[in-house]
Amino acid sequence: MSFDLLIPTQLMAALLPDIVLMVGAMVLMLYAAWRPDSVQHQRSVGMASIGLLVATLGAVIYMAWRGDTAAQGVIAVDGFRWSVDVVILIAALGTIALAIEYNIRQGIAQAEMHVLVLFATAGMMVLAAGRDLMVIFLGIEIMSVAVYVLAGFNRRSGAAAEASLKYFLLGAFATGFLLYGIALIYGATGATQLAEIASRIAEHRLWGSTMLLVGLGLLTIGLAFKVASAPFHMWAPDVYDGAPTPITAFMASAVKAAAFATFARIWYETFQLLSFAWGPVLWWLAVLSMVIGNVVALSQQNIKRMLAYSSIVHSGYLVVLVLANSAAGTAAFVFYVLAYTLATFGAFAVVSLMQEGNDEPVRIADFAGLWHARPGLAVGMSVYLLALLGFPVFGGIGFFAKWYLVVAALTSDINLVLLAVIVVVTSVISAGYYLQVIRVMFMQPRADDARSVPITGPLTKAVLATTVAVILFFGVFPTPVTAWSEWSALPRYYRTPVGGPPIAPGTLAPPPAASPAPEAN
Amino acid sequence: MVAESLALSAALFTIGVIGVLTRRNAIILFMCVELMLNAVNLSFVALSTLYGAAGQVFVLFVITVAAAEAAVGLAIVIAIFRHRQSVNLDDINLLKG
Amino acid sequence: MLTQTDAPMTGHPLADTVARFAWLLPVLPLLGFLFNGFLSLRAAAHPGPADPTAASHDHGEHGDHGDHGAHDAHGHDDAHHAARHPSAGLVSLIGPGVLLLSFGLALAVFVAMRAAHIEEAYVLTLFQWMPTGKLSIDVALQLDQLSMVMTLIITGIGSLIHIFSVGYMQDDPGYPRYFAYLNLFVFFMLLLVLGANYPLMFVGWEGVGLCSYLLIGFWFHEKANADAGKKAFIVNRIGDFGFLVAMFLMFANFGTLSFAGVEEAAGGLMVGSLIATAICLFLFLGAAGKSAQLPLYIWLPDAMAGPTPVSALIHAATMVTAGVYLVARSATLFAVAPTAQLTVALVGALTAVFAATIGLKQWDIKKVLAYSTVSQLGYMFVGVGVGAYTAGVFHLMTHAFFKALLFLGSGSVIYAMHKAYHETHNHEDAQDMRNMGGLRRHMPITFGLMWIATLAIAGIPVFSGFFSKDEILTAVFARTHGSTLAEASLFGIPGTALLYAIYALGLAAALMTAIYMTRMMLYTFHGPNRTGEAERPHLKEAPWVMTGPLVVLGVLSLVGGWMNLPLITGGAIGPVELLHHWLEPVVGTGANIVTLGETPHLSHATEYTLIGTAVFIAVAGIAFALWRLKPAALVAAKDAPAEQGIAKVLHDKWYVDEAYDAAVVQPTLGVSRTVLWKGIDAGLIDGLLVNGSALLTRAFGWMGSQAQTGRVGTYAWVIVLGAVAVLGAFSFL
Amino acid sequence: MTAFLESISYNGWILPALLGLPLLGAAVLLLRGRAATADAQMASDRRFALWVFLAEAGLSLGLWWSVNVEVPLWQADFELPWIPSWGVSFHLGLDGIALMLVLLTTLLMPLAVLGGWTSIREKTASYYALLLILTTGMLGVFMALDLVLFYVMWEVMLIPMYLIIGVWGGQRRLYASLKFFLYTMLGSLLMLVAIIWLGTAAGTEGVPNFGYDAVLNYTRLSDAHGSVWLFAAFAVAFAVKVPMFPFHTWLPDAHVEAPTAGSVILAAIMLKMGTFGFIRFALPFFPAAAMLPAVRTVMLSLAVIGIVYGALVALVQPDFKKLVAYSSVSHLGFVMLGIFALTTESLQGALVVTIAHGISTGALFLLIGMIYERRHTRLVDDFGGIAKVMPVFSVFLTIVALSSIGVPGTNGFVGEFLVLIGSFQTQPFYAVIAATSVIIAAAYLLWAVQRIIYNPLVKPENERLRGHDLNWREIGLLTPLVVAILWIGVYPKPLLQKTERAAAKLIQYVEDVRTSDRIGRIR
Repeated sequence: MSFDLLIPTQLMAALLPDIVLMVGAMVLMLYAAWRPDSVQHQRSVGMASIGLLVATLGAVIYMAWRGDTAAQGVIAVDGFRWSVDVVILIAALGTIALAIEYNIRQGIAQAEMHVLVLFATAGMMVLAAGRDLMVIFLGIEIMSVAVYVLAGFNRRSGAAAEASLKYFLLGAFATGFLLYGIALIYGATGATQLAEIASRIAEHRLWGSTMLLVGLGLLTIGLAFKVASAPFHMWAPDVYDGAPTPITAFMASAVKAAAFATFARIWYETFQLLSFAWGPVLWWLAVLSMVIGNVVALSQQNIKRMLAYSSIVHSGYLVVLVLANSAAGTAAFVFYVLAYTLATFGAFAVVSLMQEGNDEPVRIADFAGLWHARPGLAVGMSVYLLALLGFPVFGGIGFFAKWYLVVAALTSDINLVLLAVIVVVTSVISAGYYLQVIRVMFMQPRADDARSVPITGPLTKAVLATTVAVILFFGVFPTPVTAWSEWSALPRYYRTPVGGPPIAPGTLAPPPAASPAPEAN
Repeated sequence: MVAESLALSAALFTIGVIGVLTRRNAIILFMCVELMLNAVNLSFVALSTLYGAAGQVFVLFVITVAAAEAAVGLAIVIAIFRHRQSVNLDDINLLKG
Repeated sequence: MLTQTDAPMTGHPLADTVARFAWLLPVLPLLGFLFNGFLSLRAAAHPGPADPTAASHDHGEHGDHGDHGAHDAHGHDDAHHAARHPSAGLVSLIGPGVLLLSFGLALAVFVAMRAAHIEEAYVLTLFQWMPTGKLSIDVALQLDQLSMVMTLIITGIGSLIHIFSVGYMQDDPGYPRYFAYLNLFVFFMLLLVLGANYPLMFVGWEGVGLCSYLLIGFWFHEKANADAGKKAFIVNRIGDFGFLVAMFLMFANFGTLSFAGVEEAAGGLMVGSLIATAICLFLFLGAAGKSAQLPLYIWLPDAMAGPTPVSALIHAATMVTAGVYLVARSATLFAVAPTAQLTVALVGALTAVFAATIGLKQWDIKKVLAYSTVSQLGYMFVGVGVGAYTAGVFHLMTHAFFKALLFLGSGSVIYAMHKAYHETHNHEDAQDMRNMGGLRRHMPITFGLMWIATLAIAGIPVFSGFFSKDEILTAVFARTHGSTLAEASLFGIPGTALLYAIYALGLAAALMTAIYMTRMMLYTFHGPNRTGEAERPHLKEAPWVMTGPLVVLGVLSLVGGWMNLPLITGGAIGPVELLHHWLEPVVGTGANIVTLGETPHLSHATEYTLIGTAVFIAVAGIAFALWRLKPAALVAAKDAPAEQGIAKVLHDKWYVDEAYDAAVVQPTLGVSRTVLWKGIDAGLIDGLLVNGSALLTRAFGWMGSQAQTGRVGTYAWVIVLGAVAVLGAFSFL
Repeated sequence: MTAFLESISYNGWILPALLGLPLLGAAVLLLRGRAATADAQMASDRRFALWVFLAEAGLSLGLWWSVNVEVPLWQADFELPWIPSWGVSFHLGLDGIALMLVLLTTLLMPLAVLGGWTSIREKTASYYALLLILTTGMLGVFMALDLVLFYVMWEVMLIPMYLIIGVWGGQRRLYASLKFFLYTMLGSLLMLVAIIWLGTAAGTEGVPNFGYDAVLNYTRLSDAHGSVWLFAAFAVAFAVKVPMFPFHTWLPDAHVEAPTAGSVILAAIMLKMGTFGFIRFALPFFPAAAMLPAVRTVMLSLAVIGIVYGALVALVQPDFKKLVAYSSVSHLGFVMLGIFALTTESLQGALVVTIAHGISTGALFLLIGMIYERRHTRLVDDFGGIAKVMPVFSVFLTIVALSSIGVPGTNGFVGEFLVLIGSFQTQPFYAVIAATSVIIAAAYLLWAVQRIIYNPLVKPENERLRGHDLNWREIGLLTPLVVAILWIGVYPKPLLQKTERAAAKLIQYVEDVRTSDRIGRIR
């Protein structure tokens, strides 16, 4: 059916999974506070959270299966939303699964951690759905406030507290930019709904409006901060480093996916006509993220920081998809974030196993000879790293993710050939540090005084096994994922009708036909 | 009137940004951020004279969010104070590189 | 393709004769090689108490403390403690046996060919070798008068040398290996002369080079020997490069590489054709490499490091003459390229003189013969160079006789010397003539036979060398007028003048030849014996298995000239110009082009004068040597003073090796090492570009890492700066 | 034979079977139970791996008869849909050229396994499993008729080789393996962009088509200047693999550090993927671009520089393995010269060199491995007089070195001769310069061989080699190689016939496109 979102009941119905999750999370919060902190309680809340997430996932799949649509409104009812929801929920499931055992190992007894993850997830789902700047703002804040806390959840850890503080201060700072951007866009167009803004821009030929452009710029800055794209990335390594490892995984995957989802949706639905303005900016954001992330990652000794920089690189890749601004781009986006989430999760799961105290960094050197001690873990870690690298077969689905990304870049109306080349060239640098880990694991002996890796718990084991299996399976038979991501591409009808600004010379004008000769933007 | 309000809003926002850049105390920094948010609120209110109630609704949302942030933020500051006995941001650089 | 692919050539007069089995000619030695090689390896792989490798090990040590340069016949060091090789008997049967069979077959084919009077070559196509695109190369054997002559020389002299080796090498621990190599050499040599196209000839060409490499380095435990082998191979490869390019040119211009095809195509070219000149010059580069001509002769003297019979077979009688064969084989092609011919003749003449000067001052008996060989090869090139192909081939043949005799004779001498030194555990150089002297009393047969050969090479009438050498000189003189050569020019010098110069050089070389050969004989066989009291009783004539072949060669050296008596003898002492008529179908066309279609004509008076001059020169040389050289005054090598002045320059071979080393070898190695490897490879590409970019990336990474200060203030600043940039971009784009 | 193969519809299943069998073997190796002791484990692993490789080789032999090279269609064609919406299919097929390379791979692998029979002692199951996976990757490259499949296979080879060098390699294995990986990856990623560009452009109605024939059909009309960048992207990927000067510096390091089997595979098979790539992709896809005078000059110059440069640098290498590595640079330069000289003879010669180099250099690396196992050094100057103590080894070394030098009667000569004589028709200048390497080749190899097996036997370490001459396993694994060396040298006709049609077709195709004046779609 097609929802009419102006009717409250239908709006509620369209928000079914979100409501399931939020109500469940509130109930669980009460339950969590009900009993004194204990390992047992922490585990049971965690298991309940997993149950809730599975239920939510069921609801999402149910909604997706129904294939509902909606007229224009504050939220979207489309495949893109459901797909992003699925990715986010998978990430949340993984986070809690890892966290339950991680908390036990680290002596964290507070059960609220899981509930906070649920709240953050709820915020993300709102983000995935939002088609109104107001809703999007709310989604961001619901998500962020929960994650601020999660980052510092390990109260015994000074690093965690520092991470939390940095994230909070800078996040709030960036929120200021984001919000001001929204205000100016609202000022220029008089609307907050994405479709409305788009049609007003086209109708009133607003592409020359300074207010709109500055607003758009501020919005870009705010979102770029949330997705940790250079040069607004600097918080990420510190926060990822200090936060409890499962939460780092959560931030690197779900937070990023949600923020990017709304980034992509806003740009695709609303600001297509302004590509002359944001094109070069996003182009440079992408390039800077890839270059800075890769180059700095190369000099990292701490694996969490290395993965943090690597996530900055992936932000750069995903910016390429936002920049591609096409249906194929959004489909590739879904594919990419799924692959990226699985790989990141796996990698952090292994790191979380290697971790002793929270303030004790896990160094790449600690992986030396892991193959001899724990061959399974080493092989799994290699799969994740190769997936992040985008290597075929051994990196499974990661290869097709990168493949899809390049396809989207090359088929975009905007000439992104050079950017595609930069993507692949910088990924050679990334091979340098991903392989560094593989190399110490396989090619160096295990040190005599190396810390013993704890026995993998059943939940972590499940996370590891599932991610490896999925990565590898879809790396050989990607058709289900491609079909799914194509299904979840933002539909064409969201695009603004033809008619646009004159193309200024020197901007990213869509060429008549793609040219193999790469030209500078 | 709208234009003046917007200008004032921009000025306040800038002051907030400058505050963030120059101050080193976590609490003051956070206050500067609050100033930025409220500057934006001013814009919304001013603009709502042009476009109707949506802007004012937005302001209410922002105030709520800011309150939540304040609660969380102060808790975080307390947590860091427990560890470092300081809220000077220059002392807080355990994580770097 | 041309004739060669029309496989069986059924219509040919030779088709139904024994020539059908001509493929056995090379295959027999190949079988011998396989068999001997297997025996050699089997013995090596099953070390037992009578382990030949263990014995050879002692032998190696034995050789190491000797400090007297290249030893020949080292194998005899082991005579007293190493029993003969376990399979020596079988090897002695197979090694020479296959050669004798091959020789018998060659004789049968020769008889058949004589009977058939063929005008056209008989091509025996075995299978297609490299058929692709326009290229079609067959493995095919070509039987004609020229290849027949060569085959007879190779198998005939080869057989004699194989037999000689049975005695000479009998105690060597590498006995089967030696015969394996020797058989393999004959296989390749036969392939060289029997191949029906240039690529197949090239197979033989490189193959003999390979065997030469293996045999020079036969006693590889001494670095000098192994070095000499390597040097021979590499210098030969320079020539092979020329051969290759010549083939490329042929294929590019004629579309074929078969002898028949190239000859046909060459016949259609104008005299002076640029293509033909280029091809011929490149071919000659190949020939100069293989036949040790200037400037590539340097490997041949060093090649004397091999066993002496090898020097006789490969480095005197057969392989080194392959270049001459190549030119004769390409007669028509050369005939249309007079400039190239002049080059060939001039290089030949210069080599003849140059090598002869060095030969004057060598003390090592084999070195004298080696330079003599280079010099005589120069003669042959003069012959084929001026288009007197028959004369060149004739000299090739007589030279094979007398030079093989000289080498084997010297082998006999060395054998005796070595045995004597061995008995007394003396480590003097068995090849240094200063250590010999008066050997005529101890080995009279060798002495007599070697004098025959000496007179032959010096060009004393009646002996074989006289006829062939004289024919070459006469031919040069005859072509100074009324030939394509006379009309052509080289570097602006008219052909006539050049030919006169070549003639003069030829005479000079002849004079020096007579001198150094007489010198060698005097120092070796005449005067007092300088070996020492202890050794003298042990000096003995070699066994019959060795002297037997010498006798046969002595006879051939004596009467070999009868195979091509000059016209001027008028049949008084035998049928004239036998070889000339025999080779006519093969080289006649080419020869005729050079002489403008006429038989070169000299008046009888001129001819007699020429003969007289040559004879006078030869006699004068011998007389001069007898007059000036005093064997009695010579002192043994260890007491001999160092040479001075020009003698030293000659003894040190004009310092050509040193010059090459300084000008070519060291610069190549130096540039390769310092510039290419250390500079470009390790420095520029790997160091600067590969590792440098990696280092640079890491440096940037480190800088980026430093920028990440951990302070919120820094991060806020970066955000604001980024924001300013973004807003700037949005406002001004 | 052909009839029998038809009766079991051999062509229908052979290619996927050849790809699948090693994977199956690898899975079994990794998953089956461990033996009690490391020695038992090693013995059982290597025996199992050898059987799998032998089965693979046996299975592949039928291709010699079943592939009809005279038909201008893909042989043993096998196609399954893979990612239909992206226009990607699992499409395998052979022509004469690919046939030879597939057979080279399958036949050489058992020998490579035997070469490392005793030297690989740790983690044997993983080692052999990686070798098996590597085999699938290599075969896949030669069989793939879909660009995506090709690319996947191309990259798949990297990881096993990276690990083989890095885990079982020599002293500087870490550096060498990383260098190998990064070099190759940098090259191939540019090709990835080009492949995606081509596939999307060749598609119809929004669905890309990565099929080889579809892309070929699309690019046939490409304009020279427009497609030159695409050509460059492919060319760099292949040039790194070949390796052409100046992209060659990974090779010496990789060769030196890799274990014997790794070196053999690298030299004999993996380098050939680069030249195969030029023949199968770069040249037919972008004939106009490849034939631009500037482009062709660059390619020919680099080929010839590689020939001479590789030979000269090989001349001064103290390490025998490194010497052989540089000689590979030189030999592969011949292949490139043969390809870009663009005559049937030269291309055929290039293919013969491809095979010949695989056999000869493979054998050289095996020999180096054998002596290294006994003596634990590869420095040429550490040897001397080995012929005294290891005569059988010396005989093999001599024969193989001679074939590498290109002495007539061996495989090396046939290839180089055809390349040179073919190239001379169109590119006399380059051919003559290349021909000078016959001199240098003789110098560096003979010199090295001399210093190893000849010269006085003075070092006591070498003296102790007495009685440790090659054993029957080693003789047995070298003998087929020597037989192949001589067989191809004396009777290369069957080989030439297999590739003649494909080579002539390629030349004709490129010539046709070059001489036609059509303006292309790629501008």
